[in-house]
Amino acid sequence: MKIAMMLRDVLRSLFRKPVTELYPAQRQPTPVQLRGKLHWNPEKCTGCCLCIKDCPCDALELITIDKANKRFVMRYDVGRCTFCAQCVQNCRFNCLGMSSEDWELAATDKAPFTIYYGREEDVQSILDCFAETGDRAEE
Amino acid sequence: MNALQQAQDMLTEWVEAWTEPEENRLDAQVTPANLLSAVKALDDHAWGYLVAITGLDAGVEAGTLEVLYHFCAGPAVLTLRVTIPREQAAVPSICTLIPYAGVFERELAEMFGIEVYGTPDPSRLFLPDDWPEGVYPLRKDTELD
Amino acid sequence: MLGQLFALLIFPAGLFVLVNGLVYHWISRKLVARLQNRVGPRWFQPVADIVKLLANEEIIPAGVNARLFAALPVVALAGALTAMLYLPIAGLPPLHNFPGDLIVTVYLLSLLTLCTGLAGAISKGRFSVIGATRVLTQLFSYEAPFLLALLGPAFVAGSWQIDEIMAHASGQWLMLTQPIGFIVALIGLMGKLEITPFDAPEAETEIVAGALTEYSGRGLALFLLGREVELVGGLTLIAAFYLGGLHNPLDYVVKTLLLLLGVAGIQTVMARLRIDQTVGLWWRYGALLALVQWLALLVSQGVFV
Amino acid sequence: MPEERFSIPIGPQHPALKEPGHFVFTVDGEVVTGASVRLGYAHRGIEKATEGRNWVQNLYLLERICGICSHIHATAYCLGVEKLAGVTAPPRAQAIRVLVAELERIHSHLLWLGVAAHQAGFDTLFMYSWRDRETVMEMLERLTGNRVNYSANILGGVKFDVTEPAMDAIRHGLRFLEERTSHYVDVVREDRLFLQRTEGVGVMTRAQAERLGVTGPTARASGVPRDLRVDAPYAAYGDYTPRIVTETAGDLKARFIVRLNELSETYQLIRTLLDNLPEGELKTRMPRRIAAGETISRVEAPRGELFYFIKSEGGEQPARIKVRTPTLSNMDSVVRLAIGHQLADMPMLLAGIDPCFSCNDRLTTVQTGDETRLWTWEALRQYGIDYYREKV
Repeated sequence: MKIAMMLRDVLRSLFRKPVTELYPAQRQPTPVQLRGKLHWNPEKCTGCCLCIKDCPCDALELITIDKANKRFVMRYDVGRCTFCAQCVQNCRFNCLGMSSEDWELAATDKAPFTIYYGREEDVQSILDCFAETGDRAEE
Repeated sequence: MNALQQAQDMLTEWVEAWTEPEENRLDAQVTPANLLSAVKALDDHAWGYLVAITGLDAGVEAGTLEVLYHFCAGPAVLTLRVTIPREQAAVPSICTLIPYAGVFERELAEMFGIEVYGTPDPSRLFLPDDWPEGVYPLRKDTELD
Repeated sequence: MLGQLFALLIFPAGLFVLVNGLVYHWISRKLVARLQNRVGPRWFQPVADIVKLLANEEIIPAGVNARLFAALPVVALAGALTAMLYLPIAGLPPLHNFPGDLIVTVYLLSLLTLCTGLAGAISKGRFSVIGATRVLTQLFSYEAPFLLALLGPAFVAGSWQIDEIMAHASGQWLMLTQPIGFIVALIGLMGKLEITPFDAPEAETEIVAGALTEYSGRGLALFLLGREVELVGGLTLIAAFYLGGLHNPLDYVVKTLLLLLGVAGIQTVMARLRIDQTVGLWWRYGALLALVQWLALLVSQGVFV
Repeated sequence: MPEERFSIPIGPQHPALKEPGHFVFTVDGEVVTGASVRLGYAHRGIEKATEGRNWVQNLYLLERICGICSHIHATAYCLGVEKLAGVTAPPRAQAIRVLVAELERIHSHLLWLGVAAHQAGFDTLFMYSWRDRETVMEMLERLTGNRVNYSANILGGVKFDVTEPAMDAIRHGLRFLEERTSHYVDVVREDRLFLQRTEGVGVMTRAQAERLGVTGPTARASGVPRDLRVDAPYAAYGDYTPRIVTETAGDLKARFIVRLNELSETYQLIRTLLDNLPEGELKTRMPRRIAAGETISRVEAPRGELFYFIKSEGGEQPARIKVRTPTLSNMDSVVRLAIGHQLADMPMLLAGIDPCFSCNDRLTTVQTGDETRLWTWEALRQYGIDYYREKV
C-alpha cells in the first residue's frame, strides 16, 4: 500500500521555478511554421481566384481594378479567417504567405480586421471609391 | 471463410439484393419487414457490432428515404439498406436486439423525420426543445440558413 | 469600554484576524500553487475577491426565509471572531480566559460549520441541500476525534483553560510526545476547513459550491471571511498546544506558517474522498487513533503520578 | 401518492462538465437510482452544412467538429474522399498523418488524465499532467504551426514536411513524456487514496461492454480487443502497428491504466516511425469533382472508433456526410452504469468515457420557418440590453 505518491514531484517543485508562462509579460518565441496573419503579394497574382474558391470561411475577396494589367486589390477579413492556410496551398504563384511574427490580432473594434492588400495607389483608389459610394460593395 | 461471406450465408433468407461497393464492404438490401429478422440473425451469430445508423435522402423526386445500418467486424463492413417512402417514413426499432441503438435511432428520427416504432425513448436528443414539429434538418428539401 | 471595543473590532479579534486570515489564505494558495509547479495568485487576490463579492449584487433565492438567510453568515463570522478572544493570537496571551474556555472555543469554531449547513438546508437549491447534508455529516465525523485530540494536551496540563494548557506545553513540544494526537488535530482542522481530501461538501465537480451555492455578494463574502478566521484560529490552537506554545509574534508567525505548509503539503498529495469514505475514515481510524493516544496518556500519567 | 424523487441536474452549465451536456440523475440520499441524458447544446449543424460547401472547404469544417481530436476527423475525411476519387496520398504523407495522429493521441490522453483527476478532486495530478501535456503541444506547434486544429491534412496529402531538427525535438520530448507517463501509471495503479475513487467504480464486464456498444479505450479497459489501427489499418498503420492494450477489470482504474499504457505504445510507434520515415512527395493532385459513389472511412480516434460515411453524386460538393463519433456510442453506457453508484462517482464515471460533446453535437442550425416560436439573435440581444437597462 502506497499513499501520497505525488509527494516527490510536489517537494521538488517547492525548490523549482514555476513553469507558468507569464504571457504577455514574457513571450515565448514562435515557431516558423506558425500560421499568423495572411500576407498577399500583388506582384505575381494573376487573378485566378483559386484561393477564394476554397476558403472555408469567406475571408478573402479579390477586387479587380484592371484585369488586363493585373491590377487587383485583396480584401482580407482577419476576423473571419481560420488560419488554415488552404489559400497558401492553392496559390500556384506563391503570392500568399502566413506570418509567424504577426499573430496577436485581437482588437477592440472591427476596423483593424479588414485589411486591404495591393499596390498603394490601387488600394487608395478602392478606398476612395468606397468612400464615394458609401458602402463596401464590389467594384 | 471471410466475415462478409459468413454474413451473406446468415442473411440469404432476408436479403433481396447484394452489392459489393468496395473492398471489405457488402451492402444488403432489406425490406423494413425483414429488418428485425436480419439483425436478429447477425445478433444470434454474434457477427460484428452495430457501428452507426445513417439516414439518406434520395430527394423529393425519388420520393424515398434510406436507412443504413452499418455493422462492422474487424475491417469488414456490412450495411443493411432499408428503403422507405418519404410519405410514410417508418422503420422498426432494433433496440430489443441491440440496446445501444437507442441514441442512433433518436438521432435518425429527429433529423430525418423517420418514425422508429418501438424505440424505448423517442424524446429529442440533439434538437432544441423549441424546434418546430415537422421540420427535419437533414432532409434535402429542408432549407436552413 | 473603549479598550474592549478595540479588542473586539481591531485587535486581536476583528480587523487584525481578518487581515491575518486573508494573508494566510493567500499564503496557502501560493504554497499549493508552488507545490503544483504553478505561479499562483498575486498577494492581493484574496482581498480583491472579498472586495468584489462585497460589491456584488446579493441575490436571495425565492421562497427562502430572507432574515435567516442574511443572518447566518453574520452569526458564522461573529462566532469565529469571538473564538479569537480566547486564543493567543499573534503570540500574545489571550484576552479573556476562564476555566473551560477550550470547550467554548472549539464550539464557537464549529458554529461556522453549523451555519454553513443550515444555510444550505434553507436555500432550497438541490446542490445546497446535498451540500448541507454533507457538511453536517462531515461535522459529526471529525468533530469528536478533533476534540479528543485537543483534550490530550489539556489532560496533560490538568486544565481546560487555553492559556494554562499553553503554559504547561511551553518548553516541551507535545507533537513529539503525542504524535498521534497532533496528526489527528491537524487533519481534523483540514476537515473543519473543508480542505482536500475533505472537500466533498463543496466538491465543485459534483455539487457546484455545496451548501453555499445559492449565496452571493455579502453573504458569501462573510462566510469566506469566517473560514479564513477559522484557519487562523485553528492553526493558533494547534501551534499553541502541540508546537511548544506561542510566546511572541515571531514565534507565532513561524509556527503557524510551518503548520500551514504541512496542511498545503497534505492537501496537494491527496484526492478528494467521497463523503462515505470520509465518515469511514474518521470513525474507523480517526476516532480510534485519538482513543489510542488517550489510552497511552492515561497509562503514562498513571505511571508518573 | 407517487414516490417523491430528488433529481440532480448536471449540466448544461455545471462545473463538472466543462462542455454542455445535460444529465439528470435521480438520487436516493447519495445513491443514484436513475439517469437520463439530453445532448445538443453545442449543435452547429455541421452535417447539413457540409452539403453546401465544396470538398476542400469541408475539410476545415469537419476538422472543427472537435478541438481535441481535430486531426483525426480531417484524416478520416481525407482518406474517405481520396478513396472515392481513386487517389492515394504518397507514403510520406500517410506517415506524417500517422505521426500527427499519434501526437494528438498523446495530447488527448494527457488532457483526459488531468480532467479525470480533477473530477476526483486530485488537482495535483491534474496540474502535473497538463504541465507535461505542454510538451506535446509544443511539438505539435513546432511541426504544424498550431497547438490545436493543426490543419495538417489537405486532400491528397499533407501540408508540411518533418525536418531533422523537428524529429530530434520530438525524440527529446518523448523521453521526458515516457518517464512521466510511467510515473503516472504507478500513481494510478498504486496510490491508495486515489484508488479509493477508481477501483471497482463503474465496472463494466466484457459482455456488458459488447452489449452497450462502447468503443475505444473504454472498451479496451473491459477486455474488448478492438482497435482499428490494428483491425483495419488505414493511412500508414499497415507499416507501423501498435500493440492493442487491454485490461480486464473494466473499472475506472482499468480505464486509467489502458489510456496511460496506450501512451507508452504510442511513444514506441512514433519512434519507429521517425526512424523509418519514407522519402517522397507530400501530396498528389486531387480532382475538384469527386466521382459519384459512397464510401465508409473508419479510423481510431483517441476516444474510440470514428466512423465517416461519405456520399458523392459526382459534383464539387458532397451529397451526404455522416459522422458517428465515439462519444455517442459510449454515452449510453454512462446512463446505464450510473444506477447504483454514489452521486460523487458520477463526474468520474462520465469522465471515464472521455466524453467530447462538441464531437457529439454537430447536427443542427437554429433557424426555421416558424419565426414565432424562436427568438432571433437580434431580439435576444435586445432583450438582454433592455433587461439590464431596467435593472440599473
